Amino acid sequence: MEILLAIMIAVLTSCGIYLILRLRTFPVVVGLTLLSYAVNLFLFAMGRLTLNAPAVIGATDQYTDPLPQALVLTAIVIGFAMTAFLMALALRAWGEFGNDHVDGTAIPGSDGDDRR
Amino acid sequence: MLSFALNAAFVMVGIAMLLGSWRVLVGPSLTDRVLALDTLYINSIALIVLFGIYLGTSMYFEAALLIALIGFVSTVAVAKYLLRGDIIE
Amino acid sequence: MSVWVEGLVAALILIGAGFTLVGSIGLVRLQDVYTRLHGPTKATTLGVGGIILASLVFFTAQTGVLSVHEVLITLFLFITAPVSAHLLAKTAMHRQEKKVQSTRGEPWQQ
Amino acid sequence: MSVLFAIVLLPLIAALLPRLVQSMGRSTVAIVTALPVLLALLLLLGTAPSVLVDGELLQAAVPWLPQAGLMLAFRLDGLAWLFALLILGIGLLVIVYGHYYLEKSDSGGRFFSLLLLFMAAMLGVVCSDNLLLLVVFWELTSISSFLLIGYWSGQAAARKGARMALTLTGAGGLALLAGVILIGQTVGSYDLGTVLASGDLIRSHALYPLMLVLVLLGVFTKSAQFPFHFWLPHAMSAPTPVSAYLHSATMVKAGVFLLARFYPALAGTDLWFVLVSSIGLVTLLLGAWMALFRHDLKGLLAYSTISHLGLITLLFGLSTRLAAVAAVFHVINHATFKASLFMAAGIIDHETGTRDIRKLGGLRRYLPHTMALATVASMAMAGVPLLNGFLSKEMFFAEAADTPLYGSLNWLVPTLATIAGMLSVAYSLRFVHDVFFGPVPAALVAHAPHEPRRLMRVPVEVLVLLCLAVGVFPAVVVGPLLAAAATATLGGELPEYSLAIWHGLNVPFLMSLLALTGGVAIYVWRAPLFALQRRWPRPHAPAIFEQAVQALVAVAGRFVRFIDNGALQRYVSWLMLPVALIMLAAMASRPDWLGEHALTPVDGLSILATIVAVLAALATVVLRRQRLVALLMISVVGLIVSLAFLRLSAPDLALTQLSVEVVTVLLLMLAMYFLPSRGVIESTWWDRSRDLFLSLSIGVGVGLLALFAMTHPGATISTFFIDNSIPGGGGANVVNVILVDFRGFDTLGEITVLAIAAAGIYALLENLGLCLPIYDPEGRPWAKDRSPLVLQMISRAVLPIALLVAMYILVRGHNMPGGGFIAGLITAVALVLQYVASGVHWVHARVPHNYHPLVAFGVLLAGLTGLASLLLGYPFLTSTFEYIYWPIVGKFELASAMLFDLGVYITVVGATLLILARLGKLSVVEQEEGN
Repeated sequence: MEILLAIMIAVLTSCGIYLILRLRTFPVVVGLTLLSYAVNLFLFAMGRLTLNAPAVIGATDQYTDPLPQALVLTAIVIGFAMTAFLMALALRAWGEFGNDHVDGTAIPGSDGDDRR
Repeated sequence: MLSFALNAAFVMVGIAMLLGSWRVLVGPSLTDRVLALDTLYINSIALIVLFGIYLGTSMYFEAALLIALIGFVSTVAVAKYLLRGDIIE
Repeated sequence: MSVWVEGLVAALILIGAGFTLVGSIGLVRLQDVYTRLHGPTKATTLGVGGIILASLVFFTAQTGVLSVHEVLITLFLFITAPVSAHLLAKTAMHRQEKKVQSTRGEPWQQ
Repeated sequence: MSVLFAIVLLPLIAALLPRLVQSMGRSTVAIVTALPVLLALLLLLGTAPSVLVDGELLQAAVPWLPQAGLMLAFRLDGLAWLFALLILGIGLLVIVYGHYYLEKSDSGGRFFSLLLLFMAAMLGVVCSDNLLLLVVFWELTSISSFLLIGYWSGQAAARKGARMALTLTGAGGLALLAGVILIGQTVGSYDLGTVLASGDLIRSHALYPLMLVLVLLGVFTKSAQFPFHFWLPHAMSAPTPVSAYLHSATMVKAGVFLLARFYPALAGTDLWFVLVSSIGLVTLLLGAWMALFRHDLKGLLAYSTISHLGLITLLFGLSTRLAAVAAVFHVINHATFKASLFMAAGIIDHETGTRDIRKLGGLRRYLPHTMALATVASMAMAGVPLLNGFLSKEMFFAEAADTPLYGSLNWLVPTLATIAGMLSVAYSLRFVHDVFFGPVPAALVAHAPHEPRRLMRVPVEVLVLLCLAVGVFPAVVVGPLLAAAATATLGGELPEYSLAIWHGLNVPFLMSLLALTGGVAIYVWRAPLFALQRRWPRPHAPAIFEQAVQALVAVAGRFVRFIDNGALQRYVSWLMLPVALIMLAAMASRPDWLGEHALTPVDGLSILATIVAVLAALATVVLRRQRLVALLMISVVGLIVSLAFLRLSAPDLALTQLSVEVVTVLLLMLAMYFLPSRGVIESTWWDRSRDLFLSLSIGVGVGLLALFAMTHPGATISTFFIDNSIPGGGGANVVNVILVDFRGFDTLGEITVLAIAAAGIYALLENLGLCLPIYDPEGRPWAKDRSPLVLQMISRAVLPIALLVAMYILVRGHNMPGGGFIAGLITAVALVLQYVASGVHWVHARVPHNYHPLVAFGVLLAGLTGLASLLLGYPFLTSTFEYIYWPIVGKFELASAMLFDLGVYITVVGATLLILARLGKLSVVEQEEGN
């Protein structure tokens, strides 16, 4: 299971970073979403893996590490806030510059005409 | 008897999910992908319920319920996006 | 838990999983998006319903109290699945997705 | 000693006042500025008996950054007292003068604020008892003088002059800091007393030359010594009160103050003598020579100041004890006569509108009073007997004549000193004669200047009277002060000297006489000299400086443009590259990334799910240009991740991930509606291979790191949480108890962040005019049916079910998977479904939709829950719980943490809806406006 999770983290990280390095806002936001999946899994993995032992007292006789879970739980929600903020920023840039390039500058003749 | 049924069911649902994923990846049309994604959500519900029976705990059922809700909402939203573009108007 | 209950649960599970699988096979095998809609929306929903029923029987037998979760999930699923299917069909029609010969009618031309 | 702190900090605190009372009229501003200074001056005078008479050393210290050796430590010895008196006394006069000098249109508040800030900084420099503190105040003088020189920021000359002054004095300050740190490291303390007592240790240190040069760089830049002198004339674009204050009496004296301060620690070596005396000598001559040819009144005075500072520097460089006394004496004298001369120049400028000597003349008819004052002050500057300048110049000549150094060239210093004296007499004469005597230029007749307000002349009168008083009764007026200051400078016994006007017919007197007659002669036959000067090939220092600055800016600009070319992609790559390299290095160095920790068993479904997730992630990348497809792909990834959390015993995470998943998808679709829905290919092959390398190496690195961590045993602190979850937090779901109880403070912070993000998004999307696409990406018009009836109806049926589930999950969250975050997201999703199904108007007609207060209330509730425990005497956010019995439901446990969780819930609902509804309303607003 550890190896599977490691592969998943590796692939998600790679894809996330590759997308973050794109030039348009939308892939960057998507990449960030992928990267936050990877980061959340990574943080979660720091608590080691335990099967069928949720950290609910009384449900089982051994418990998984609850602390990384608590950290990741808030990280997921904050990650959503961050994605939303970035998206709002991208929309603002689109509204101001007429293109969705990440540099946020008006580029003559790029795809400002795409604006319908 | 039960464990055999469960294992067989796991295999079947697993194959069903694989087939659904294949449809999501391949398409060809957007509607196909959305439909396949919806199927994946429903298959996940089946999987979680099976998992609950397997472990003998009902702790995971909220997840199934939640998937039912969000599967519906996201399918509706994507469909609305394809139809109208603007999902909240 | 009696053998009968266990047998019932097992049967329901197998039936449910079978329908789920059939639905997904349909999703892959059928020819165009209109026919493909049938697989998941009918077979899979039914299959999941079967599995949930199994769970209902299982946990009710185990604890002796009616397990409410399953009822809720089933209710929810059975309410929403038709709406999803309806909307997806609408989408397919709106987008004029390709159809095979055997799919009849061209509703978007109405 | 609170008096010391009061003296330094009074002007600093008072610096805020003038701006505050700015609206209350100019006089109020001036009075508010003057009063604290007066108070500080009185406090200073109050310490005179102990400091001047008893020779006490007042000290006060408070630790600031004791680890770094920085103390807020002040001392008041004779030297500091003298300078503090100059700063406060002349400062007070300058404030009075400045009040009348400033135009009605000038911002008096800003001016006096800056002036007070500068005054405080200067006081800090002279009173510091800690080397680092001294540097802090030193830089503060540079900054405040920059602001004062650039006070008329509309003028290009003022800006340029200010920049030049800041560049030079700031750079000098850095050198000084380096020198001070070297000294501090050598001595082992930054305490001034310790440093001054360790002179021998410093002088014998191998790095002494470096220390000396660094400190001298600070001194020479500040005191405008050759070759850094050129900033001072350019600083004359400052208002005249500033010139009178900063550029004659105080700031430029900070340099020579430092020479005096470090005299016991650094002086006495050959290197000191050579460096300080030669630079002083060159500056003395150069300044005097240049002053003679200035046509600008203030320019003349500026060069004269440079010359006199050179003189003082030279005296310190001569390294005899008597020379040091003379230097201190000349500091006093120069401050008095030069400040009064600047003020007189300011009056002339004020009344005639010009400072150009060529356009002035015969002003004695219009400004008789000013003429008298300026004449006396100029005579003091020239060194005419019975005035203070004469006395110190006499001492200077005596020292110059006695200099046994420079070997066989021992005639050089006295000769050059005499020549400098002649030049000084000549330019003083020019200042008086060209301005006040001779014919009146026609332009001036029309202008008909008149004497300024009575009070504007008072400061000049006071200073000129001081010149006279010191000149006539030196021993009475200035004797004790000079003795105390010189004692503090030398750090020991004073040499024999006498403050008398007549010492008999000796060499210094002859030199004085020669200087006076020679000066008059130079002035009378100045025409050939002017002609000579015009042909003089001179390197234009400011131009060279400008060129150097421009070259530096160009190089820096090229460098910055190379790094910072505005391309986000490049920044991220630069950020990722080191990460990738570190990852690669780490992978190479640790081959044991698969540890011996037992692996958890694998099942077929997990493998299947991993394959699906990997394929979906790759498909997201490959199909990213079809944006909706990419969106569906990340949904698949999100679903698998949630299932993985479920499989790996983290039901809370699975629930959270699922609900966040759907809101993210909704959010992206809302944005996608406006954004172009198809990407274009524009990266080059090279870009993409670079990105591939970066992402692959980081991805593999992170994966291996995770594997390493998972397969090696690690210590966990969670045992505490598991053990104390029920006894301490009253909940069985440890994850939730951690969130709302053990680490409740973190959670409070996190929901605050969420609230801020939501508010930020709201603000970002305010007034955003976006065009609504009429066609979908394939060019089809949108469907006409807004919201299908079946969707509306079913969604309404779903709402109560979903809300019920949310409540259930919220309430049980303490004991079973769930909690405020998840419940909040579910509620938000259920409500957003109504938006999707029935539209904004329908929802807003039925649901209170002002989400801002909701968010605020949520954060407040969570915070207040914490405060409640504070009120009960427990630490912040301590939770309490009680079991109660509910009919039907059974035994029920109520924890105060649940109230906290309710706050979390409300915040999450509010923030999510605020964000999504805002995005959704973008199009609604557009349509309403469109119709």
